[in-house]
Amino acid sequence: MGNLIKPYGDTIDDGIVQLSFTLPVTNGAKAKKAAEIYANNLKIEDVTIAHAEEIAEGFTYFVIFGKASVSIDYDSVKASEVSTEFYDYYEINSLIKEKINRKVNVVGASIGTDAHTVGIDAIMNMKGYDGDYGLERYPEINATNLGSQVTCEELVESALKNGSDAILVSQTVTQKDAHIRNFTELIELLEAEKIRKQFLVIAGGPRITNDLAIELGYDAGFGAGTVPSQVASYIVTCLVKE
Amino acid sequence: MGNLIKPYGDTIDDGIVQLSFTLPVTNGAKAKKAAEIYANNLKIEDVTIAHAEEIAEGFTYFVIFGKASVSIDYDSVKASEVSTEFYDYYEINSLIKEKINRKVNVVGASIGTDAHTVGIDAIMNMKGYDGDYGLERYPEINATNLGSQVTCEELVESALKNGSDAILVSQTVTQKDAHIRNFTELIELLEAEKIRKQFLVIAGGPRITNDLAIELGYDAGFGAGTVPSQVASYIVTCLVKE
Amino acid sequence: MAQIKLDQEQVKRVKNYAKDIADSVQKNVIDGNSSVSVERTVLRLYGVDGTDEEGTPYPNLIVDKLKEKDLLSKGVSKFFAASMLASKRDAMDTAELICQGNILFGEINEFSRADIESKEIELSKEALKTLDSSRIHKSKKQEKTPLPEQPFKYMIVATGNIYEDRTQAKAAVSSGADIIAVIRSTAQSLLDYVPYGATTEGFGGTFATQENFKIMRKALDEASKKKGTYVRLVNYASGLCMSEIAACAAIEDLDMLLNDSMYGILFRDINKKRTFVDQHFSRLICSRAKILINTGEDNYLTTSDAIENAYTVTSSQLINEAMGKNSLLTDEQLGLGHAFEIDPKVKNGFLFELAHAQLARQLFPDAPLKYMPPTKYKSCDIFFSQCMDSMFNLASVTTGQGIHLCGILTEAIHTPLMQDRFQSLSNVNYIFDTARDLGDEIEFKEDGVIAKRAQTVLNETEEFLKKVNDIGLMEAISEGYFAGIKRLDTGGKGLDGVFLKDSDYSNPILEMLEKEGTING
Amino acid sequence: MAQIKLDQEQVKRVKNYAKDIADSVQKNVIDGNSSVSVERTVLRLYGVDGTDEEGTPYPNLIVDKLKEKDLLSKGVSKFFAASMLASKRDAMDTAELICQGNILFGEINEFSRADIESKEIELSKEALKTLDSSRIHKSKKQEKTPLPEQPFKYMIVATGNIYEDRTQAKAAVSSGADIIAVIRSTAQSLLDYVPYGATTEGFGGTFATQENFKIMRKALDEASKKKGTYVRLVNYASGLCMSEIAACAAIEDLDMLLNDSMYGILFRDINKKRTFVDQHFSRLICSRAKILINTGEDNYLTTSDAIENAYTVTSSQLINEAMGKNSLLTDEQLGLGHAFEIDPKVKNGFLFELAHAQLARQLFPDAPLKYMPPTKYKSCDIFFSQCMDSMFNLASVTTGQGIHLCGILTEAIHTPLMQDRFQSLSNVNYIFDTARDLGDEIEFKEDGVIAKRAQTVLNETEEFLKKVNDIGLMEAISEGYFAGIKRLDTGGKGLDGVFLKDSDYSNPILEMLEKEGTING
Ligand code: B12
Ligand code: B12
Ligand SMILES: Cc1ncc(COP(=O)(O)O)c(C=O)c1O
Ligand SMILES: Cc1ncc(COP(=O)(O)O)c(C=O)c1O
Repeated sequence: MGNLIKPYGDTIDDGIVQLSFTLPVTNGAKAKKAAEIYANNLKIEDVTIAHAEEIAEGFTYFVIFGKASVSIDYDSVKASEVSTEFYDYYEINSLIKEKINRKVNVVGASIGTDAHTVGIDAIMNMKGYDGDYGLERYPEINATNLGSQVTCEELVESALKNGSDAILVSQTVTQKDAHIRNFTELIELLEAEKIRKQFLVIAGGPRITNDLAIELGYDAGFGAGTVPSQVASYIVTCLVKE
Repeated sequence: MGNLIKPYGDTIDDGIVQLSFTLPVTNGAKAKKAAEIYANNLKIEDVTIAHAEEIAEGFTYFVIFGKASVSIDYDSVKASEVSTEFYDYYEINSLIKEKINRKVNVVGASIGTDAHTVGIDAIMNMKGYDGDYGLERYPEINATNLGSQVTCEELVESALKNGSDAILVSQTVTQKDAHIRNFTELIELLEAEKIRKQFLVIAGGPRITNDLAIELGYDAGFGAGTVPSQVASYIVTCLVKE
Repeated sequence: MAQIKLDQEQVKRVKNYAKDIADSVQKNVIDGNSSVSVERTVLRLYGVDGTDEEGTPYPNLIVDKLKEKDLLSKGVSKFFAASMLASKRDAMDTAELICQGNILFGEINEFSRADIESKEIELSKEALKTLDSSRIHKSKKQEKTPLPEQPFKYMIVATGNIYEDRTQAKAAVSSGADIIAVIRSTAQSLLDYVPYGATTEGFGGTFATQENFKIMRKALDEASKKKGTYVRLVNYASGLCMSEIAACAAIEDLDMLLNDSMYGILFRDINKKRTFVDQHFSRLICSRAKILINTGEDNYLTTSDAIENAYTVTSSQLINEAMGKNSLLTDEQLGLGHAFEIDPKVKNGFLFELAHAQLARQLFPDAPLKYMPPTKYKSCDIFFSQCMDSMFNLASVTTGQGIHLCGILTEAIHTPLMQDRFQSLSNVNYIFDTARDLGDEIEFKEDGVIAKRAQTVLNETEEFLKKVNDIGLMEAISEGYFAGIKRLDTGGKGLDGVFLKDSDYSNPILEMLEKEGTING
Repeated sequence: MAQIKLDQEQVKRVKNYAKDIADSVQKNVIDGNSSVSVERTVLRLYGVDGTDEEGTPYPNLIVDKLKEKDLLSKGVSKFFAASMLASKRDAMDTAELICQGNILFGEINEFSRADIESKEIELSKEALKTLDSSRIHKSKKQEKTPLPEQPFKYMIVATGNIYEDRTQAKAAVSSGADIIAVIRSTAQSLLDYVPYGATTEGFGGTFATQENFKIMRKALDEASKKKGTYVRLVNYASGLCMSEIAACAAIEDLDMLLNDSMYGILFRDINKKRTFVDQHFSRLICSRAKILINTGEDNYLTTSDAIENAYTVTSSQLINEAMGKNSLLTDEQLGLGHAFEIDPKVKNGFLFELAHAQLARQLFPDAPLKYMPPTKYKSCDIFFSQCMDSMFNLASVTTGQGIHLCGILTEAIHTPLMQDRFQSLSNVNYIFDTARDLGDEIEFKEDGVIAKRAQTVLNETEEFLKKVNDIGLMEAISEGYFAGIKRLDTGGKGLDGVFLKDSDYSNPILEMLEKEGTING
């Protein structure tokens, strides 16, 4: 029956979870009862309505603790992670020199109306991120950072012009699924032009997971805390494999 | 179909809830996926694993936002509240004088091993709570506060001796349902001695609701933030009715 | 209040550098140029509003017509005045007639120069009256419901839907907010027109439209009454429509506008000239209508390190002040910006934050400084975020800041939910209260870490401004002095909307505003 | 560190009052009496442990036997020594033999007085060696893994199950905790015996047993190695078994014990005499084994107002100090308590908190003050609780406290979950780091609110202690001077366990401890 797990408060399998939400009701005994029933409907038992406060006319905010009644089988959880060895700056440069024997071309941008550049800059700029050099610093990589608010057309054009091996796309604004729309637009454009296979296409951003990226037709996805050498490792490993 | 409600984030019926829990697993993509699936199992969709951190070897803590997919019919929620008019200090004293025509006797205690007295003191001591005088201050009420760590036997004995109209019981420690056990013990004792009907028996404490008290066989229950005049109002209203 | 000892001579020196920098831009860039947006603003203040069937605003249509005819360099004022003489109707009707092609627009020889001029003067006087009445109206409201104690608690709403925003705003006020800012939809800065009407969809924010302003101001008037103190309304006059938005804001009695001298140039790639020209006019309007501006120094710290680049914040504040004064803003209208953005992992980071906040406080003693909360290092662990905001709140009340942007615990995750705002304000209310007079009760050690840090920033600022002044601001921006971003004179959006003023260019509103100077009361 | 100006003469006066109060209790109550618990402690230190089949500890059985025979007033030492001479076996075996009735217990005439005395001395020297080796052992461990920087981060675990506690404790250490306290099961104070063995069930906490101590100390030794600094272990020596628990704690190398001169009397209704007698012996043990004590002044503020009754905290600290010194504790062992318990709604409450914390800091400059977090006014809104704890953390690091009890955001709801502890420590770590040297960088304004508040508390303390000294501590407690609670001399639990020492009473451990004085190294 695999490996059943539940949340842990202070005893294995106690199932304790903390929950907070606002209901569009006036505070009072009925509101608290509603919050309790609501939590029950979310499969949470032994509910404590720790706090209830009317934070606006007709809106009551709750802090709740309770015991979730469900378990999941951890063995059955499948999550993809960018699966590659991770190399450091020096190893990556040597690998390129030895196994690829030419410079690797990479182009990156934050697309759509997204004006956040700090993420893509962290990966591409010289300075890098968290003590890990950015791609521009790698002598064996030609890195072109187009910045933000770049249209998909501009990005593809630049990728073709530079003979890019990899296209790096960053998205930070996720409200109303803006990132999904933008990511999809790029893949559709590449497919329409029948050049999707020509590039490694890599997605990144604080709310991006590898799973999501693959679902959207990307080769890989990187989330919060990514350092440049992880991305370079992935690119180089893929190119060496080819 | 009644009045369907859902949690409110920033748009009616968006269903947004915040959740935090710890899973007994090592952090990583699989752990995050597990947290996501777990939230799904709690009927929460569009899950954002905002934060995942390994807070002890083999334990990962998550902060999660997502959209709860269920609604409840607010019209169908039934919650009992202590149902009585609320009077103030002066009104209560006059009511007793006019309608009951004798002093009202009340005994109170924190029972079992519970050593928390601040709650029962807030209701009974002269000083009262939150600017509302305590029962000892009422000229028409004889209030006896037995303090804490009082056994059920002592409490009942004192109630009989004082000819109490009402017994006030406080419970603060709720771990391992200690309060349920203690509350139940008292009611069973009263019933065994066939004197349950002789008193108004009132429960109180930070985690007590009227619903819970009634379920346990009490006449009423008062929770966090109760002020003495509410309790006095309830007692007097009941006595006048009799 | 605890004070750091600053060399007043040095303070004078940095202020003088800033003044020289601002004066040179005023003389070389601003005074000789106008822009499509300035001209559209004139039309708006003359009373033109509304859009055609396709949703293009009349002010845009009219200015474009003139541009097509190559007459824009003379200013739209005289042509529109002539059209009004021709139509004998009010501004709105006249605008419609022009756009429907029912009036010959651009031909003015029909009327005498004097008649046109006197119509222009009449229209301009009306326009100034509008601005005056905004000022007076607000001041009256503040007699009934006075302003609360500083730091003012500034809270954002950003649902995209003005009606949901209204619900959120009221909720925020009931939790203690003193100021409501409606965050704009993503990249509205880049739109070369002001959207029209009440809007219910936006991305990351709600469009700034005159109607949205009106809806929100009305809601806040009600909220003010309930609260007993006056709740101010903020929006953004940044981007390609700075002065137009300032006009709309004045008409709808807004209280504050985000309006920074270099934000658009650096962070939105809007052309330099366009920005400086638009901005001067926008600020003249603000001055007259008593709208406070909030500047955007915080933006420097979202892309670069808050300790290393603290001097860029101070330098920008000084430039904003100097330019603001050239546009007749008073000290009380200068919500100069800064931010609590030091990495929470830095040892004694809080002491540095205090030093920065205190330096700003002392350099601009009469300005209602706008203090931004931690954002860049905000944690996705919302429980930890609360702690960072507590320290921010403490720094703010201790150093006596003016406009306090309430930090939000979910900053790193999403635009705020109703409960996020509540939690934020609980935090602020508690800290402001429990530590209300801390700043009066402590002193900063002489030559201590705090004082030394402030001095270092001031030294770096002096050095930097000297260099900027040497080559001029336009050139300094071209060379990437600010935020490490290079913006060329001929680059960026909106340059095609800038034009040299012809010798018979007229814009009597601008002239009157400049001539009449600062007006109070 | 910022300092408040205090009148050193006044400080001397309050210290003198406290000394007089303590001396009088020492002379009139402590010196002439012993208790069942003190005698059981002697047995434990002689090597007696374990229980009979019903779970009654051998020390209890043996002391009860003597009591039955009305011989307890002579002290258990000589009788047990005689039994050992009789059994020719070690202490444990002898104890078993006594309890099984296989040795005649209470008869000592079989042996010469000299033989018995020399056996007593031998046993006592062994006992002192045990205490010495605990001290030395800890000091060696602290050479390899030194103590971290102050304030030490003190974190509680309280699952009821020692094995879950171990998991929680390790988790806490990995998040930065420096000290682990295992909270005791509800009302263990009232048990007149020390439970035995590893326990897996408790209410609101885990039983204090010697085996539990051992299990946890071992886990923390491993955790210390991983962390690189020494993690201390705390338990409670309060209630009816103060000195026994101190003995168990010493044997298992515990580092700290909660041990307050009046907590049990006031808050647990334990008899006064019993408490003072037990406590003196427990503290002598702590002194020798280098166990720090933590006193319980925080308790005064859970039942009464933190501003109004601030002087009760200071007074209790002074009495704890004076009594502690009478029991040979050094300044470094005095974890005198106080607490951050002012209503968060009080304007400038934080300034008052600073004043109280600073006063304690200055009155006891060498004591590792134990600072308790907000509990009474902790909100059920856990997000708000974080803010209160942030301010508490700040007050602590700013005033240089010693032992910092980490506040828990769910304080008002339940005993902490693993994630609650993590959130608490994230908060502490951040504030301690970001504001590490704030106390060195500011000064408190002379005659400001903070200084005045400290002075007021000191004045009230002086007045109060003078009154207490006038009537004596025993009488003052009877009259409800402390916490408004009246405890009569003859009331409370455990009085039947106190007895007057007979003229030939012997307790060589106590005598040696007193005679040899404070021993360091
Ligand atoms: C800085 C910032 C800004 C700056 C941006 C400056 C700049 N040049 O980038 C300014 C002030 C301009 C700004 C503006 C806005 N912002 Co903003 N901003 C932020 C902030 C504070 C920090 C973001 C950041 O720099 N993170 C640091 C970097 C290093 O992290 P990162 O992006 O995650 O990158 C890492 C990984 O994700 C990964 N990665 C990222 N990209 C890529 C790409 C590839 C290929 C790979 C491999 C890896 C990778 O590697 C990086 C290093 O580890 C966040 C809040 C927060 N604390 O997160 C809000 C935030 C992102 N902004 C937000 C919003 C809404 C806006 C606005 C739309 C607000 C408005 N209405 O005006 C505007 C408009 C922006 C627009 N048009 O896009 C929201 C987004 C909400 C959402 N989930 O949709 C946030 C979360 C704030 C909030 N709570 O409201 N913002
Ligand atoms: C003060 C306090 C103490 C003091 C108590 C002093 C005293 N004389 O009461 C001391 C320090 C002694 C103490 C000890 C312990 N405490 Co304690 N304590 C608290 C604390 C900080 C405040 C409680 C309080 O005074 N609230 C203020 C009063 C006014 O509120 P109230 O009780 O809710 O009362 C109101 C209503 O509920 C109602 N009400 C209450 N009773 C009644 C009765 C009637 C009839 C009516 C009508 C109304 C009514 O009216 C009151 C006024 O509105 C809470 C944490 C917190 N912030 O809540 C922990 C807390 C209650 N304690 C707790 C624990 C575990 C303990 C200990 C067991 C810890 C230990 N292992 O040593 C011990 C042992 C106590 C024991 N044997 O019972 C836990 C309980 C966890 C749980 N849910 O089970 C808490 C929540 C702390 C925590 N997070 O761990 N505690
Ligand atoms: C001064 C200033 N103007 C404008 C904005 C945002 O407006 P937009 O997104 O339309 O550029 C900001 C954002 O932080 C700002 O600081
Ligand atoms: C000094 C002291 N001893 C003991 C305790 C608790 O122990 P018990 O519950 O066993 O009385 C406390 C609790 O706060 C305390 O402060």
